[in-house]
Amino acid sequence: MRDILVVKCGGTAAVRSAAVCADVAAARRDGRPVILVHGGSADIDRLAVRLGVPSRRLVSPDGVSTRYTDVETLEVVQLALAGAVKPRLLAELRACGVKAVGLTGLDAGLLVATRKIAHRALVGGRRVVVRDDHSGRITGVNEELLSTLLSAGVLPVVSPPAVAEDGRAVNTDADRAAAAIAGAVRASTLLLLTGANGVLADRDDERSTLPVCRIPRQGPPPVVTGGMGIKLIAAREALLAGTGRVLIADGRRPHPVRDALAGAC
Amino acid sequence: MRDILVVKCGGTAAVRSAAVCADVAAARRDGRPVILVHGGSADIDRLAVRLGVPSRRLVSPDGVSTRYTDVETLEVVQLALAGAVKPRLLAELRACGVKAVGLTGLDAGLLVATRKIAHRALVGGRRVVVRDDHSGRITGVNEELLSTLLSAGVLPVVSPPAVAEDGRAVNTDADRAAAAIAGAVRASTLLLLTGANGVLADRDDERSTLPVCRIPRQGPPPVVTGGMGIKLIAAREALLAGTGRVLIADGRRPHPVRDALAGAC
Amino acid sequence: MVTCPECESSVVPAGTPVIGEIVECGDCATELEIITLDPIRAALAPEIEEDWGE
Amino acid sequence: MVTCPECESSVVPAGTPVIGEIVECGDCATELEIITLDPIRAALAPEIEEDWGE
Ligand SMILES: [Zn+2]
Ligand SMILES: [Zn+2]
Repeated sequence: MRDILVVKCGGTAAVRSAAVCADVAAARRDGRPVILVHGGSADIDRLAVRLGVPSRRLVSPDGVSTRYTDVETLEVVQLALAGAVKPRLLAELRACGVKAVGLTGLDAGLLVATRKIAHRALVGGRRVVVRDDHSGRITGVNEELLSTLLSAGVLPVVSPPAVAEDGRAVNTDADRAAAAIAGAVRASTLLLLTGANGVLADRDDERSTLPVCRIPRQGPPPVVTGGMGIKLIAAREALLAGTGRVLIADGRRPHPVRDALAGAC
Repeated sequence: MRDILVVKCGGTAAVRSAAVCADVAAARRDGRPVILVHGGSADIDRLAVRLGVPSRRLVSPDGVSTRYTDVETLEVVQLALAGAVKPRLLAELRACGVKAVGLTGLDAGLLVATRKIAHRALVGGRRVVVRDDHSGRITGVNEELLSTLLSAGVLPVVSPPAVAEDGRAVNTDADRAAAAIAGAVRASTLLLLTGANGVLADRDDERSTLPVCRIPRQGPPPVVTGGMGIKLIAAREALLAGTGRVLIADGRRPHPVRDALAGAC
Repeated sequence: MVTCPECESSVVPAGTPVIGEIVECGDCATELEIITLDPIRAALAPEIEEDWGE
Repeated sequence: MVTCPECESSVVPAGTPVIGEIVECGDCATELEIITLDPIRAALAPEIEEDWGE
């Protein structure tokens, strides 16, 4: 399988998912194998409100904020991603004439993760040990399933959760899931779409886009503001795993994928 | 692909889904290609209550009761089936060592349906024309997707909704979805598991199980009580489409699939 | 009270009609569907292929 | 007030402690995790591999 493109489409309202689907479908129709990875924070938050489940954040000692995924939140994550976001993307891709199949990490062990049993985090300004969080780090990808589908001309649409060795669902960051997938299938390009103008040198200046962002092999990435830290970590993981290149680009444009592949960002 | 088994597992609490998964996994491990089809009425009803969406029934002039699927209910159906029931089945199958992939009719056009624009129904004792119901009849199955997965050793786990020609989701009866699938893949056996002791001659006598139930090619089936009418319609559709045989058996037993295949019911 | 589009008889629904309700013309037995309530109007009820168990 | 399992000093959490809270022993700088509140007890806080951005 040659020249695989992995596109990660953010879950915020700013990223135009219909435009992403249209571009992805065009690439697919040109014969390029494509995998679409998605999150869905806006849908998760909305459903959590409707179900009366509080949305909480964990702030790690290094300042990164992630979703506090207790058992009830994990249920909401699964409902929203598999039951709301994914059907919408499948319908949009179908309208563009593309055969797409929705998957989470639970499908045939697509994304295997190790749950992190304990986190250190800041909760309400206090340093605490959190033990009821169901999130973790991806340790394996069922590359065979993806290859089978790509060979059959099907476009996989993938999201968290992943599955732990004990068979339970584990939430995981969708950018890093996309990175693990890109590495596993040896993608030529991983495109991370975001609600910003790419990686900014100055977060308050939309025109300060970095044409190239170098990331050290270890330690904190050079830019950490506005959720960009995790994207750069994901980019590093993808590159170290053998992905050809990683693009971080604006998902708010009318042609987010086409423009990013053409060099705009 | 030889000797395909399609098992439909009901969505009520009475049917033991863990036992079904264990039996299905055993058949799979013996090398038999299996497709599992599921509904999820208990989960749909529970989620509808949590979301404050009223569960209503449509009673057709011939007395058959089905879910009144307005737009809000359709959303609940999708959330519950794809986001709650299916992950649970996938986890149970994984625990039995089987690679299973969850699908709805929206995946690569797996189940294409024609939405019935208008129904005649009894609502609150009155005869009315219902136009906001999103349900319909299956007109096509993407048999190729199922074959691709079965050939790769994957067990497809399928549920409604289906997709209409306009790309929107359409609710559909899970028994009839199983029948359409069994016909499309030329299954040797379609097994419909139920919360009763098979097809009963007398609904009040659990021992009145019919060893064989003959169904006329057209018109009402011989038994219509307790939801059995739709199962027999589904059985007829499966047989007319080329399924080898249809078994309707008790899903409450400790080994529902194994026992049914061995002739118990 | 609605007027039957077939025979122009007056048809009086029993009780308070609801949107979508099917009423039958007493004169020509045509089935009418209540389309609006205020003012109350009716049209021919659609012929629907009866699909046993759909 | 809890007793440090390392040096047996008394450690007084600031304000009302919560389950899971990490407090540091003033004498030996060991990190303790509040395990129960009534009675208040603490154990060594787990060493956790810090994974940037996990
Ligand atoms: Zn008339
Ligand atoms: Zn001490």
